[in-house]
Amino acid sequence: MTAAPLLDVADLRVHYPIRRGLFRRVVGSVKAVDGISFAIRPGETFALVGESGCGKTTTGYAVLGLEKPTAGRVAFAGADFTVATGEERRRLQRDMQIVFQDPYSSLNPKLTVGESIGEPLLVHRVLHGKALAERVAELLSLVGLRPEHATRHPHEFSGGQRQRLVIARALSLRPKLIVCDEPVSALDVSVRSQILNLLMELQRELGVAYLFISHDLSVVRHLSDRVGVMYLGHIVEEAPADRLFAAPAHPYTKALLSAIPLADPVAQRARQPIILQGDLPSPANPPSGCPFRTRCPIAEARCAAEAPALRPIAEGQRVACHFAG
Amino acid sequence: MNRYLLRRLAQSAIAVLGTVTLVFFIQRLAGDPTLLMLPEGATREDIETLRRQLGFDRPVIEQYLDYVWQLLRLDLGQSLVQRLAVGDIIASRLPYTLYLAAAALVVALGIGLPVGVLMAVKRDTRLERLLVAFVLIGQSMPTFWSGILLILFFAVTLGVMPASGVDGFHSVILPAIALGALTMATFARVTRTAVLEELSRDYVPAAQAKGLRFRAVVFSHILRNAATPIITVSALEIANLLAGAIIVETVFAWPGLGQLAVQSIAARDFPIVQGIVLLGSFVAISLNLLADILYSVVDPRIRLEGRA
Amino acid sequence: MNAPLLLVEDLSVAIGAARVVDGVSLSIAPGEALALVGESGCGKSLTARAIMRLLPPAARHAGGRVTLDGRELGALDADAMADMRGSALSMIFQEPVASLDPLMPVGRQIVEAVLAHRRTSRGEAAKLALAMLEEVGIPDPVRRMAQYPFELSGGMCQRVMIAIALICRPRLLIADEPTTALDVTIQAQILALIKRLRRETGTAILLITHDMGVVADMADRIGVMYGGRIVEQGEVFALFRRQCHPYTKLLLKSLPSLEGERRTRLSTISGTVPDLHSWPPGCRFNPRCPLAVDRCRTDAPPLAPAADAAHLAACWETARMAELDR
Amino acid sequence: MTDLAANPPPAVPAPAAPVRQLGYSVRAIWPFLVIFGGFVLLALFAPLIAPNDPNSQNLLARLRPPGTTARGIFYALGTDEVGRDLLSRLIYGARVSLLVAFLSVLVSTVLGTTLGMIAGYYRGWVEVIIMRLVDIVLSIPAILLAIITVAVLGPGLQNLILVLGFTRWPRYARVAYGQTLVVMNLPFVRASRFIGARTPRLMLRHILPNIAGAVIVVATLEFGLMVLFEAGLSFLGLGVQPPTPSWGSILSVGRNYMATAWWIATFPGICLFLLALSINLIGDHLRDRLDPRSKR
Repeated sequence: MTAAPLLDVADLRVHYPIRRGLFRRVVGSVKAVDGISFAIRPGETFALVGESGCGKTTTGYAVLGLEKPTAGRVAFAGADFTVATGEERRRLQRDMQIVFQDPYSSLNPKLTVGESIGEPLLVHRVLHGKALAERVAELLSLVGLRPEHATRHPHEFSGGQRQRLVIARALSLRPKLIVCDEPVSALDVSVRSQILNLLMELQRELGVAYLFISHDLSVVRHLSDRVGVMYLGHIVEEAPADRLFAAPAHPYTKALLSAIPLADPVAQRARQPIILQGDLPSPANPPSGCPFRTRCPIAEARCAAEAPALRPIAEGQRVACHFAG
Repeated sequence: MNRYLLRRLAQSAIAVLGTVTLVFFIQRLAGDPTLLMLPEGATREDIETLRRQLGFDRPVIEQYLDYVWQLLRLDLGQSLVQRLAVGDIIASRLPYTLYLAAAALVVALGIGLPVGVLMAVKRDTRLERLLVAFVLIGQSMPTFWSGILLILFFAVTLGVMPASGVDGFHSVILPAIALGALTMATFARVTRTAVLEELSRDYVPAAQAKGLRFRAVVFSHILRNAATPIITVSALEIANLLAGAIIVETVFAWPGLGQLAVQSIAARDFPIVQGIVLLGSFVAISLNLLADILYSVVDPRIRLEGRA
Repeated sequence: MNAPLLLVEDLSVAIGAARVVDGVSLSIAPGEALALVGESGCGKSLTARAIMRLLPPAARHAGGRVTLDGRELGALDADAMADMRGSALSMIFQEPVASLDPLMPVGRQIVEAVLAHRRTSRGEAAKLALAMLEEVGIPDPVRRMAQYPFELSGGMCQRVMIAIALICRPRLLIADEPTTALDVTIQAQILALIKRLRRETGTAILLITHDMGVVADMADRIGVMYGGRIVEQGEVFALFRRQCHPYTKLLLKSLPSLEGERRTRLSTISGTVPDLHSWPPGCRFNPRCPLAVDRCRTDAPPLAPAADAAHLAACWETARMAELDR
Repeated sequence: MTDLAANPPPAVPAPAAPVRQLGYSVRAIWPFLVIFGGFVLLALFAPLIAPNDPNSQNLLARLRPPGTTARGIFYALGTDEVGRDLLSRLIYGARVSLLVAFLSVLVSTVLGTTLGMIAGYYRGWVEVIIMRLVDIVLSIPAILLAIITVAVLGPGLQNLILVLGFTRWPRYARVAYGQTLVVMNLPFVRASRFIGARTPRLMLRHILPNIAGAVIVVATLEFGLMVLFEAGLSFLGLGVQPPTPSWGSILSVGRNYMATAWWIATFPGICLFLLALSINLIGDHLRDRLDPRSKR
């Protein structure tokens, strides 16, 4: 597993200006993503987990170029994506795709699903006419739908089926990386596992890498190779999935894991959950030093003064806490 | 005074300037306005003289700046026919129009709001269907026709109301009904939509769940929340009332601005027409601003911008 | 077992021609926590709303009785029912921010709940409200009282909702997905709060949720709903140990967990939840059920004792449950 | 562990809601479709349907009541002050009414939708300029704007259409703009932009079809309003010029004969009312079915 990374994100920052007053003066900024670094190898699943507002989705969009980074570098397949323009950008974008959370608004209701799935091929002038129709049929079977579905409209499909269609569209250009933004959280529990299985199978067959964005730790644990835990625009811990769930090192990761109720009353009631006090601070006005210190059960004076760096504490595990390891 | 209102104030100023500019250039759509001001059959020399007199031979930009400067001094120019200041002529007619519009507003609000609330609250009942029909009729009646019908029935047939002119309180009733009908229909529809929208919000069952009766929920929560869209529409509608007065005043021989406008168009007394249009737009813009101020009073999310 | 606090018998709710809640029966003893669990569209929320007699306009009561503390709620007139709400039974909702009137300071919204049931002065009511805000763990309650919902976080708003619901000490609290809209760490706070208040006040709880973890954490008994019906009901430990309906069993098996093997194929339930207007005849789960036989496609199975007298399931093929383990 | 709605899906305009809206009583709309269709047919085939020449005067048969026969001509709805056949004038009047309404709505729909879409698509200074212009034009009461423009350009059919068309576009622009903003933020448009789809494709394939419903609703309601506007301006003498028959100008003349010849003002009034009513009802119906915002 020492292949060159497919995606290399270095010190990425996305700040939104806060404007006030008659002349929309910039009076501050929301630090949605504030200096994060990670890498994804070909064919790997890297997950970003965290609560709402932690910046995981913004990170995903910035990686794809849908959101303009304030600072930092996103290298994709060796090329600096943040500075790429014109044809080069289009070429790089062909190898990346996205699957959104809400399957209901991810497909144009006025187009047939065949037109939607074939759109990337048409736009990039890869295929047209009969060859296009054949490829669409092939993609439909790949995601477990029937080729004759191509002529139907999205409203004839259920949420789970629509998410399959969205995945088919994402696969049409044979991308190397797919950013999955909460791909199953809008789905019914009983169809969720179907989509997760499909994502895992496609990875095995096609060797595609995933940047998997989710707030659902059990899903993340099940299908990712490595996990980055985000809090207030920072990655506070990064580790191989089995390591992270077996031996979490950051107090936030520990609290997050213990906050999830287990679907087993015996085990659940034997647990002593760590309950964090208070709400998430606003990313417009983050605390000094360690972002987690205001809710951290083990915070000390040092945490307010000094922001902990992400440092390795074990094989592949990096933690941003003064007291970990 | 918060930033929101400052911004709105600036926007209103821009809108006024924009309106003035628009009116200025509309007048030049047909070449230059001297042609509009002279009676048909004027000679070439007459035209040239007037052009020079009024400064229409100068560059357009110069004329425009002059025009704006003149308006800034609240000078609307002189009537071509009566040789009086346009401002004075308008001022003498304005009270009649305001009187009529106010009466029509009473009709429109007094009927429109309760009807709208009832339509929403009594949804899918026979009463609602009845009220819907009533509102649709109000909305589809051309003002001038309903005016004529009202005169025919109450003045000519029954003889209980004056057919035209201003003569005591009685005389405003029929024109106010004719003028207010369309606005009433609009208020009723907007109120219905707003109340229905609020009825579908999560706080309604939640308020009922704490033990409030439905009536109490309507009065203490829904109406206040529904007020914002109604306020916004009110501004537009009051402005439209003033404009609608043009037709109603003609039908009822009501000596207000509307009648003046129609007479002035016929007499090609362009400065007066222009004065009325500018006044109407200024009133409309001011009403919009007023609505936004009210809006921010009602809604804490705007009032407290930046506190959260 | 002593007399139930809440007794729901054969409750049905219809939207148009579709019976979206179809003959639901359940009971809750004083102080007990019953969880109704199921996926979206299974009718669990409508069941709760029907008990409160607060159905949305499109839905209507289509049969059945609800009795609270011996009084039949359906027999009350609208005003008497309004008096029951908030004092005998109350409810909290899924979207805490949207459930508060955006134009009214939260303090006044709590005061309103007090004044709906008690003849007391505004000042007295405000004192009660303040005390209640403290009880639900809101820091700086005096300042919070004057704030508007948009100035509070989702977790804070849910605490306010809980304060409103419990201020008149109802005997039953209906909690409709109370933590679904909240983040995990906030969910943990709210669940802990509800557990604490339940211990202190002895309020019975009807918990509506789709989250098996929340159920395992909170409930004494569980009713599993599918297609508008309760398909399985039982005591929480027994039901998690052994499921007597294929839907419950497959659902639990399909959940990825925080233990066990990773990156394996998850077990699935084939097909999708049908549209509520096109439920199949017979057992409503039959098109997706691996155990379905002909009888399942024609006759709806009744909710009957399965593993023991207290563990009910609505399935003809309960005896073949072991086949699902292969 | 499983939070269905921790990140609730955004409010989506176009895709069908999972629960169909029920309990909505479908009002009988067809009688009004028939009325509207009837007027359209009258307008289209006026020369074939009208029993007489609408402009031929018969001074010996002035102000005859409905149902008279004079000099061998049957006047079903009577005659006007110069002895023209009222029925024929009303039939030709439908032509004027619908033509003005249709063309002015067409002009303002195309103009407003295009500008609104452009403002919502490009944002930035384009958006500021277009939407400020919309605010300005909207702040002048429409009738006043029409009056001053007609006063400058002179009355007449063509000017009337242009004036109404160019003064009403901001309504469409506002709706098109608002809807474009919503659609632009939907995942399917973002996905399409992301794969590199270019402007024409995004506008025509993705945005326009999804905002069309809302625009059509505005157009229908405006259509009814334009019928009334045309009649109103003609009533004031600012619209279609004599002898071309317009319901508004017929009414205006008939007003003077109210006591002696009630039919002249009555019949055009009924026509206007019926046409406006049927259009308004059809508009309401369409809005309930098409407009995402009226969902409840």
